[in-house]
Amino acid sequence: MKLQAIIENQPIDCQLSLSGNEVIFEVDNNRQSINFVRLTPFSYSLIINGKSYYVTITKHFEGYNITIDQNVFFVKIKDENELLLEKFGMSDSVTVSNGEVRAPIPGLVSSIAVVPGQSVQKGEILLVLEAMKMENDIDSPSTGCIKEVFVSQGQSVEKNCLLIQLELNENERG
Amino acid sequence: MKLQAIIENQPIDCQLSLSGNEVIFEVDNNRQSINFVRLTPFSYSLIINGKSYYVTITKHFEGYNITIDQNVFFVKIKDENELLLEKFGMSDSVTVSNGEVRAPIPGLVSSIAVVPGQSVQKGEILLVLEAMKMENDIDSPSTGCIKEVFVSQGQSVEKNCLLIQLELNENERG
Amino acid sequence: MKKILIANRGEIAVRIIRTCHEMGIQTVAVYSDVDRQSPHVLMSTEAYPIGSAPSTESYLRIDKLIEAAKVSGAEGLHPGYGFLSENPKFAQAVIDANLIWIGPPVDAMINLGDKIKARQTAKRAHVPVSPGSESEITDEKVAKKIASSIGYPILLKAVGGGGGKGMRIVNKPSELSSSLERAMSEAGASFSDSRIFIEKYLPNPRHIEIQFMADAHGNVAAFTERECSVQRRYQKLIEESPSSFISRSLWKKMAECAIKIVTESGYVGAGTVEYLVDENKNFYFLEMNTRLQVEHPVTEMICGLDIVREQIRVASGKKLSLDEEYIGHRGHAIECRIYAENGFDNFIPSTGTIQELHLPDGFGIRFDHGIRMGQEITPYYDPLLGKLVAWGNSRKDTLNRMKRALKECHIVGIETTIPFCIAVISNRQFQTGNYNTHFIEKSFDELLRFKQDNMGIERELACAVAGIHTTNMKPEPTITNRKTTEASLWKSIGRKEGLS
Amino acid sequence: MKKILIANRGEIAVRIIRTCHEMGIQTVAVYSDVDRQSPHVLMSTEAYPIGSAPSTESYLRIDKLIEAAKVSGAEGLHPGYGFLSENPKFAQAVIDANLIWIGPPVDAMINLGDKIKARQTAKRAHVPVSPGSESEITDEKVAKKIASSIGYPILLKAVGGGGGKGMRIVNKPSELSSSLERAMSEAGASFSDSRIFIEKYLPNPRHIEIQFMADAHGNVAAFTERECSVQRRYQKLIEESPSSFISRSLWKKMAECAIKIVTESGYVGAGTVEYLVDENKNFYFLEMNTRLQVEHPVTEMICGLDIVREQIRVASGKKLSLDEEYIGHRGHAIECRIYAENGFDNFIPSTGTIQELHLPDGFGIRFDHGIRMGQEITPYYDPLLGKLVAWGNSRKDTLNRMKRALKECHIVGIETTIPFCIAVISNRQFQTGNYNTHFIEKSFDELLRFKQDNMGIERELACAVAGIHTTNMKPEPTITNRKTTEASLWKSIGRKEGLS
Repeated sequence: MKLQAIIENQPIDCQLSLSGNEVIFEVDNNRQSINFVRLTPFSYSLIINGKSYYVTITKHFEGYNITIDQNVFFVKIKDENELLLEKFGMSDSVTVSNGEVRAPIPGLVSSIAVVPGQSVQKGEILLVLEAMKMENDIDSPSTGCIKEVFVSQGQSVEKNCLLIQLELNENERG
Repeated sequence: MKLQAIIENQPIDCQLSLSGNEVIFEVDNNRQSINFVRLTPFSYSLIINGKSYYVTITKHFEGYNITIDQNVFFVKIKDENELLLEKFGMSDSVTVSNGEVRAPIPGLVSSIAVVPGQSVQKGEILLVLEAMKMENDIDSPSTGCIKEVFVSQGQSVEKNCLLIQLELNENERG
Repeated sequence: MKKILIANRGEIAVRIIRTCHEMGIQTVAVYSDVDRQSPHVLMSTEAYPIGSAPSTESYLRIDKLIEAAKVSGAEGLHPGYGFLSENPKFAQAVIDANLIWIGPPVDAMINLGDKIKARQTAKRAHVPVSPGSESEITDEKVAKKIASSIGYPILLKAVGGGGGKGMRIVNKPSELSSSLERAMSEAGASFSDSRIFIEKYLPNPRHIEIQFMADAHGNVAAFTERECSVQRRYQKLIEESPSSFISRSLWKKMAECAIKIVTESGYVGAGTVEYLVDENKNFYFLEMNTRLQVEHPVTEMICGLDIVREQIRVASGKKLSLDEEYIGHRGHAIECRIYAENGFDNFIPSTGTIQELHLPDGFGIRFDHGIRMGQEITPYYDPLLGKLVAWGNSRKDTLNRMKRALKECHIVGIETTIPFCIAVISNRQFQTGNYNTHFIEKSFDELLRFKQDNMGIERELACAVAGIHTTNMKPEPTITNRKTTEASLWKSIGRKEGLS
Repeated sequence: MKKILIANRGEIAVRIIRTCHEMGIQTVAVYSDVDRQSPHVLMSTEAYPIGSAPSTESYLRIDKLIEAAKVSGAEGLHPGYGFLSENPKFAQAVIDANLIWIGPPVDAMINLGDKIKARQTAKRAHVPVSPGSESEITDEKVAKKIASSIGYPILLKAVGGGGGKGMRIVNKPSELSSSLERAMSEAGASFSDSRIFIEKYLPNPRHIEIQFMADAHGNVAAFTERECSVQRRYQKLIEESPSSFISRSLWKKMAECAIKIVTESGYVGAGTVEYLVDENKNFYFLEMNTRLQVEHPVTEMICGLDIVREQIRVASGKKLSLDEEYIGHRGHAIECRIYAENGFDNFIPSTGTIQELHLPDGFGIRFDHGIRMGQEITPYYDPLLGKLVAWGNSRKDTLNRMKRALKECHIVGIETTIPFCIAVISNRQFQTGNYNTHFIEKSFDELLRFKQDNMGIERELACAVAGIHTTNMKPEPTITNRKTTEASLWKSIGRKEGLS
């Protein structure tokens, strides 16, 4: 099976053929035979040419956080179908800078520095998010104008919650 | 809900009414309010009048092994339907001594001391089961005659595997 | 005492519960709504709810804590660290409720917990103190004046508490106003006390501290120093004892000063005198922690004594079980704080569920933690998951052991400071023992490079695992097959649950 | 050495891997089919399959072990304990394959591992030995003759190994024949050596042993004694050091005898001289263990030394890192062996899956184990899951700490010796320190009563939990509802896996 792994934003084309607990894994004509077992829903044991690896895997956004020897890798996988769709320009993976300011961490909105209609410079503080007793500045990602503020002071927000919508200057659109 | 708990072979009639994470548990007109949460598939936390209990539970035969403060209890539960069936004499819980000799532990049959047709006394060695490097004598549960031997020397057996069928003397039948 | 309430949560509540149980003392845990399933609740003899998740609604509520103590019939109360542990009003409320306060006398807390009064006490005891404000900063003008008199850069610090909260370094006059505002706000949120004072900023100091124990019978014991210079955001990350920088004679002087402060303040219980030591080995009183410290296990490992046990004994009026004033050590110990933070991404907090947990063990390893598999790490509290402590005969042995243990520790589902701590322990500069409080910022690039250099073959392996996982996990494409999968999943659940 | 193969499994393989990694040495694990997912495989740098589950097909296969060492490029081999660790043929094969054998010289293994030769060696070294046969028992007649000359009861023991395997007590002549047959069969299965010898059975002995280390440069160090009298089926269950029964002067004599045997036999490496001590404090050489022992952590905890590290150093030709001949101790240590056995039901082995695992930790606690959540405990090998070790300043503190830790340890899904160990630690007789090798059999009723007395309110609670669990888990009664349940289960699985 052909797959594309996107590891830390870098695509790697690879080929995988599974049979039982053995998999032939091929990248750039470099073939490796891997003996693997799934230990639990979140961990695998791999043995490759005698070398033993304990690997943990958890879902993270649209991909996985994979930990090997305490190094964490973020990997997304595209299978043959997805690669085909992409070839025909039907991919949905293009991200646009759309002026949304989202919470990078869960926390409590401890103060808001802007009001709708206000112009802001890139890097200017928009609000302060308190998490685990530390105050974290949320800065404006670009120059523009505050279109809407979706949260209020004292509100708890989840990670990725939409905080503020910016109206971007024309040349700031991605 | 009415239930019968059979704990270490002793039946206890109890009444349970659940609502959310609270349960009213009643035995012999003694009512207790229990706050409970299921921590994992195999463990609960209970708080009763402020006392905190960490409880683990695993399936064991037709009941559960329940561990509280390192004490293990074997509990079977019969619900209202089962109790009703039992009332009408339709219970299947009666056990009979039927001359079956089963493996009390998984292991390796290291030697067999009897052959079909042979008469045995209660307590006489039937075979030796080796488990975890120790040899364990399997003795005859009653006086009788060997009807059939289902295993051979060197064979690995699972727990509860039928090893030998005895023909019981008339007065030995349960 | 037969029963003690622990007014805390997380690893420190678990740590205190352990000692209580070893002493045959029953424990009372308290919990906020989100902590119902936390280990301190599960391990305690008793547990009482005290409110909703925000600590102002639960762990900082003096009334609810006292009520829980009363309802449970607890005789004593241990505050742990953080939360209300350094709050004299809380101590007084505990005493007024006829409970034994497992901490120093209220007077000593007032005089030493308040950072300004502590500096005054230190001065009276003839202990060296760095230049700074003699009283709290009431307005910006005063701040500007003091700052310019002692010279920039200066440090703004909270009067009411430590741990880097409410602390800001100010490099030039123009930064003073906003920094002061932010510091006051943070201090207020953390300690219910927004007062700030100013201290001279020392350029390359090492953070060295002396743990001591004093009983009500006039006995004091000071322990071998702890080095706590590996810090980020003024919060300690790695501590060790002894320090490679401190000779036995310098330790003796610092320990003597600590004992002078104890005598001057009439202190009873466990406490720590924190010093900054400059490159010429001059030491300055920094502050006093009138409570158990996070890093106390480092001292326990090398001196073989349970500090929490001594606290409880002293609070019960007993004498210290130590008969010397200056306590030596055996071997070396080091502690890595395992936070739910990504050390390589600005120590950003990480929340989520602990999906799996494999903890290190073996000779010379201790892991004081307050987590369990399946636990939700919420953003409400301090992100300290646990403290990994290693002991060895030499510093080198201890570092090697720590590295082994860090690699053995798998906390799956959230990011932790484990990879960062491995980078520090493997760092040559750190290994020489020659480092100061700027170590992390100055060596950051090197630490990051170490991490990246170790990501060779593993990149491809990660791709392989993601590929295997996706392929194995994928539900079958057609509806018909999907039904089968559902059925078999139901079965496998049943099997797991022991139903089938 | 840069790479070491560990010819073992379970907790001891994990234990050795840890020290190797701390020393910067890569490790090679070997595994049978059923051990593919075992912790020693997951933790090791490398891992190679060596055959099917029965140890005769894997862990006892000298050819496969040597082959794995060759393929991996290992320079040394550590045998652990059990399996081939005391087999001189294996040691010779390792040496012949140009690998470093991390164990004593082959000659010493032959002269001391063989129990009869060991008794002769002890006699030559003027160490007291109990009456018994001077050579192996070839037939029943000879046995009968020797037995009646030294007087019943006598003990039949395997020449080739220890651990209670192949051991039988014979009370009267009529029992001799069948006991001899059974002992020979067990000995053959366990050690590939069915030879048996006879020893006088001492009535109320204590089992005391001296751990020592010897290097190739003529340095020997003997450690404080270990007391191992808490045994079931001649297998140790609880060990402690120091012993309440042994004075320092008696220890010195026993240690001197151990060193005499070392000198007499030209021993190099780690070893243990086991003694039986009678009520009048006479001690008799019992046997010599020419390998690392299960209970070695007890000594490590009180002397602060990593014995496996010393083994590796000595095997590399280095000197001991100890410079004294008689090694003292600090505090007290105790070890509880956690077996997959029900101690209250004749120590019947328990197999199954470890569904959940919560391990004890904190100051003074060490748990050397080789298990993980999800692991299948099979009947193929020794049922030792791990060894819980507690350290404290006094014996009393140590027992309290051990009890706390035992209660904290949750190994869900199989039965273990934890409840039994709690009963022993809580037993008054045991707490006085006045016990001998018959402690378990003599105190069994008392231990059982302790367990039952602690089952008060918990009986009802167990019923409540079973009721809650049954009610909560029950699939909905009608088909329609069941479908919904299936769908939501699918969803929850998806959520668990991070799919939805």
